[in-house]
Amino acid sequence: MKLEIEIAGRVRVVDFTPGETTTSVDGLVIPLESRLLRPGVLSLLVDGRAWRVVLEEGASGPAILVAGERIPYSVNDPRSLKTRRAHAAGEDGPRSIKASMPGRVVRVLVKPGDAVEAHEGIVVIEAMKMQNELKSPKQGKIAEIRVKPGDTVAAGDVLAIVE
Amino acid sequence: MKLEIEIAGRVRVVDFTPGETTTSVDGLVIPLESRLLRPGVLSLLVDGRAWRVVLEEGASGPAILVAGERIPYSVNDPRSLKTRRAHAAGEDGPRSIKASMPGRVVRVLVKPGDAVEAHEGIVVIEAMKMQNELKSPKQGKIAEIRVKPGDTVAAGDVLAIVE
Amino acid sequence: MPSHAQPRTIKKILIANRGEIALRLARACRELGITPIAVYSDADRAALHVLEADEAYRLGPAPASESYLRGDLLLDIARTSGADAIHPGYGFLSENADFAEACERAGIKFIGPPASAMRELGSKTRARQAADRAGMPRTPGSTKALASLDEARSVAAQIGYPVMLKAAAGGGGKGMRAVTRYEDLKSAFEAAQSEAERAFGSNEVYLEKLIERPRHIEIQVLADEHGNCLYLGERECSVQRRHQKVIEEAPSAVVSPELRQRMGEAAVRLAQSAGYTNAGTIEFLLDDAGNFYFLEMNTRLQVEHPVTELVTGLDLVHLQIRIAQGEPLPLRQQDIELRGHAVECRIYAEDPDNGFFPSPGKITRLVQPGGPGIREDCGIYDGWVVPMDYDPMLSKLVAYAPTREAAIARMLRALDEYVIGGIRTNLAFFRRILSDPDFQAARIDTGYLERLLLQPNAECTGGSSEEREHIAAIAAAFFESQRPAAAVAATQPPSAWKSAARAEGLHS
Amino acid sequence: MPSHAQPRTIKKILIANRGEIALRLARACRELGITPIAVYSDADRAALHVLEADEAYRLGPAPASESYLRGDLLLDIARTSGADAIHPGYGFLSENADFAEACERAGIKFIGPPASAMRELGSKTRARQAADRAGMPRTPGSTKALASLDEARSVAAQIGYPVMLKAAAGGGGKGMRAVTRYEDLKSAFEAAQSEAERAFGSNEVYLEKLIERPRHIEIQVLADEHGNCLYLGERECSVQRRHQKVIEEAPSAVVSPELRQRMGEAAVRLAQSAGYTNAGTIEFLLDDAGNFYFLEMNTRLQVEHPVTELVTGLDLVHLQIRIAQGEPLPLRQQDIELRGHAVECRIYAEDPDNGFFPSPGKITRLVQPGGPGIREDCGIYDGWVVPMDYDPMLSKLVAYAPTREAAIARMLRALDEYVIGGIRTNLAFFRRILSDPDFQAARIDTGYLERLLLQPNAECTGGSSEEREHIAAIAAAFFESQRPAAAVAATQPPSAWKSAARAEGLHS
Repeated sequence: MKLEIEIAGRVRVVDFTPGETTTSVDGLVIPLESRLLRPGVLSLLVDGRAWRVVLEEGASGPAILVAGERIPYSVNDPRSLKTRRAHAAGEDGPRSIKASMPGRVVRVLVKPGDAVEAHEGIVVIEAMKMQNELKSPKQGKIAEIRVKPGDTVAAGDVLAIVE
Repeated sequence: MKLEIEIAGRVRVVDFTPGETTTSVDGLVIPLESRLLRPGVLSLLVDGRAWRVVLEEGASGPAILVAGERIPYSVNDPRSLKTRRAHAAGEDGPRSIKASMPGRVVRVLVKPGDAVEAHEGIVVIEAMKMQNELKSPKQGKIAEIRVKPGDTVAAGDVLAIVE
Repeated sequence: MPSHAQPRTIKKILIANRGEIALRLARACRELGITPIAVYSDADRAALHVLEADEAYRLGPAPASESYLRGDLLLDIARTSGADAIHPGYGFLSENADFAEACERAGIKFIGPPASAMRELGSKTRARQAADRAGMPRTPGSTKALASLDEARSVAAQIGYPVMLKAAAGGGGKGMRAVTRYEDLKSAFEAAQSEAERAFGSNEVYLEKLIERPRHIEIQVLADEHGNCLYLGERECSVQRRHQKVIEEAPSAVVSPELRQRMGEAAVRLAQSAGYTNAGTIEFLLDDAGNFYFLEMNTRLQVEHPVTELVTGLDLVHLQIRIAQGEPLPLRQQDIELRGHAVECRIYAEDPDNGFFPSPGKITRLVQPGGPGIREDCGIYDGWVVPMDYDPMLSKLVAYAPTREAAIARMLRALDEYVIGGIRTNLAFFRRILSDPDFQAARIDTGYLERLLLQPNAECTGGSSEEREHIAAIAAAFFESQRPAAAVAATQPPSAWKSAARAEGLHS
Repeated sequence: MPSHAQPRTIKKILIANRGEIALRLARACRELGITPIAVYSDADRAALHVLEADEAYRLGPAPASESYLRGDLLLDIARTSGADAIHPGYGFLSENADFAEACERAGIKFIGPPASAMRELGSKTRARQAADRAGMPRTPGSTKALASLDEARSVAAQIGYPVMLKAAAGGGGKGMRAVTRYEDLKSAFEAAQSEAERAFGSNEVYLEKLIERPRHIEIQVLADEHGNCLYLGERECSVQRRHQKVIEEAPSAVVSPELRQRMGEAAVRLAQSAGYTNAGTIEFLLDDAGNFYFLEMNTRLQVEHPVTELVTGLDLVHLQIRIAQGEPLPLRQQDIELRGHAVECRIYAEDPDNGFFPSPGKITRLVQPGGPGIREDCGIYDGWVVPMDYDPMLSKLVAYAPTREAAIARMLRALDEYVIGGIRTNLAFFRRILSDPDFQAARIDTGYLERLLLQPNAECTGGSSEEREHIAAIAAAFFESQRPAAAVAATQPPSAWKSAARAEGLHS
């Protein structure tokens, strides 16, 4: 099965078939021995080198934990890659402001209809005695506020929409 | 929900309803706070005392690990208890010889049709460099041998039947 | 303190804390044949310190002000559960003299110093006066709250800039301001006062000479109720971020036996002058000329006590409990010998790649290191949901080895083994610090870490970055190929594959 | 040994072992900046020592004779992977002089003594001759294989009954027979010969005086390739079952500094007389009059080396590797100081309630202890299937504390925290031993454990038996009420409940 894995802005084409003793990355064939230890935890022997990797899935997308590093990735559909990128680059549509971590809403600094600057503070969240001000990703107008002070939010929850 | 739990030959009637803050054992009401930590691992606060218990399920029946001890139990259906006991006590029917632990069959000491004494060796299993001779539970005749040398067996597998 | 010294037997200790320290205290109790009693807030019902307790009682809702800071509830539970003593751990009520007094009034032994010593040494200004009386060097500056801006200006003029404004009731870096010139003093004075008022309910601030590039060196003391007081060597805690310790070690690479003795004896004098008993820590700044200055005293067990335990071979909590029982210290100063080197990393739920923001949540994978020379005082387990209500410390990982170099190498090895999934942690950040040549050469001071953070992050993990990305790509392909939808998709026509990939993998 | 003493730098070490010791060796390599190379049989692909390795190569099928004992395959892998050295661990090829020689021929450093010293001290009869030359006390008896029953009879008559017949190539209690009177000697001699032939391929047996109720005390030595040899104090390993060590500790409760020095110096003499290098252990019996007798030498790292590491503060594997690099020992005898007390429990997959029968299988739950003074050298993880092909040792749990009493209390605390589900282990058995008054008073000898096993098993776990059964009943009710079928059954008419209960709960 050929998959396009995007890591740190670079796409690699990995040809991986479960049970096979080789894989190929960008056409280069590599000896491989894989053993799933439990769901999400994998032992790989790649060309003799041993790696234990852990899959992490969260609100900000999947990532691989390997050798002490957290490496986010995404799987690309080759045919839609260019369009997606073009889309992501656009600043025109409504944008959501998401909680970057779980916490409790302590303040909402704007109200629907307010005009905001890029990087203007919108919502303040507190977790573990620290406060974090979440900012508007662009200049625009607050279309919606979805939280109020005291609410508990999870990472990735949409707090407000700016358009 | 009333359940009859048999432990070490003694039956206790436990009235347990998930979410309730009390339970009763043999009619005695006890304050209880239970929290399932993950499947099979339970934190109990019984009358202020804290216990972490683990459920174990295996070929030899379920057991609870608590405070370093392994306590096998069975759930009784009150209406069939007496009959079951009566049945279990009987020595007449065919009896199976089961592997008490996983291992490899190294020798089969009898063949179908052989007459055997109670406690006569039937099959020798090896695990971790130790050999274990499994013995006939009663005097009788070997009705069936289900394994041969070299076979790998799991705990609880039937190795032979004596009748 | 002869009035305190009646021997008493402690049978049950209520542990007025949570997390790793509550578990560490419970372990000590059990090792001494004492029943530990745990308490918990609603956020902590499934916390490790509750699971490992003998008895456990609910305190109240998640906020600390409604649970772990409720001295009244703690005393109620102590009474009804039959506790003879309360161990406060660190943080929460551990340095609250009123609580210590309330315990004693209730006939429950508070495992710590008497309230009087806590008051004497807990205020930074009063402690500075005590330091003067004990003949202990301190930073030049005021020993009383500054009455006015004018007084601040006159003290600053006398000792010379740069100076440091500090809250008398301070801690954790709050109410602190460095001032390098006259013109900035006014606004800094006002800001420090109002921050102190908000954080501690007292706007008292004082002023001291700012020591340039100091090391943070602290001396552990232990005093019994018979007048004996020992110092157990020093800890170096210079690796700090925003005045919070990140890595601690014992001994310090720069403290000679002679300096250790001078600092230790000064620390003992201060403790004895205030009638101090039980465990305490005297913090010093050490300048690059080898002069030391009294900073403050922590009148409780410290987070970083394990490094002292490893190099002395002692158990400080056992000794705390024995002291609280009225026993004399079982050692003399000449019995205290330091052997080897210990390093501690405070593992936090925080994201170093995102401004060290806290990262509470569910721990979905946990692989903990072990083997020779590794100690972990840990408050988490696989499946535990780290609550958002408290301090983000998950665990203290400590490495011990014959030399500092070997202890650092061992810690790096342990960090490589450690996997915490589901939440972000500072594990990789420690690898960076421990691999840094300046840290390895012990060229550290309290500004070291902030300077390191300004540098680009060099390679410090296993294999090259390219190699890890390569492996991650293969692993990602493995996991994606395992997804039910993708597995189906692989055998389906292109359009189905496309939508499956969208549904499963395309998080952007 | 000046010819061995050229300094060499080791960059890659092939670890010719499995399980906890393979992981322990890999950790040491990584701490020294050396790449560890793991090998595995088909039964061990997912073993912890493979998961934690840098490189890992397949050896062959599960049986040790086709994998871990295949010196040829190990050397092939060492060559192709570029290993400079091989560490054999314990067991498998660790005392195989031919393998050590093959390594040296291949230009790969064998981390252990030279083959000549291994041959000299590996045979029990030759070692007894060496002991005589080194002026070391040994049990009275023969120093050569007995040529005939007549010779056996004459030696026995000379030293007096009871006597012990032993295989010259022996180990693990095989080929051993105690004989208390003349009449039993013939059959015992023949049985010992044939058992020795079967177990070791040599029927050589010798005869020695049987020491009554001896303690097993052993001395750790370390020798470099420059003629320096140190002793690192003793270990007491008297708690044995069927001649297999179960609990080890350091130091021994009955060895005085003076006796330690005499035993240590005798051990060093023996090692030096045979040109020994690297780590080794000289085993002694100690009678109740305080006389010690040479028993045998183990020419490798021992399972129980961690207790020595904890009381000396050293890392034996680091030192082994440094010795193998040709470095001189970085210590002198006067630098070796014992501090505190360490106890080790060998956690086995075996069922103490069922004749200690092995219990391989899948580990379904794992809660490991931690905190102050606890070290675990472990080869298992949650979800690992313990193979049936090897030794049942899962882990070594070690407790360290200032005193023997505190170390025992700490170990009991750690055992209470330990949960291994899915397979049977000897965890509860350790609680029984460590709670026994004779063990606590150090009234132990090599027959102690067999005597303890003849006594009824008293209460030694948390709470009373009745209380634990009570809790188990409640827990069982909880889990049964969670089963989908039972949950449905609870709201169903009686007949349905009946059949559901049958299907779900009635294992008999």
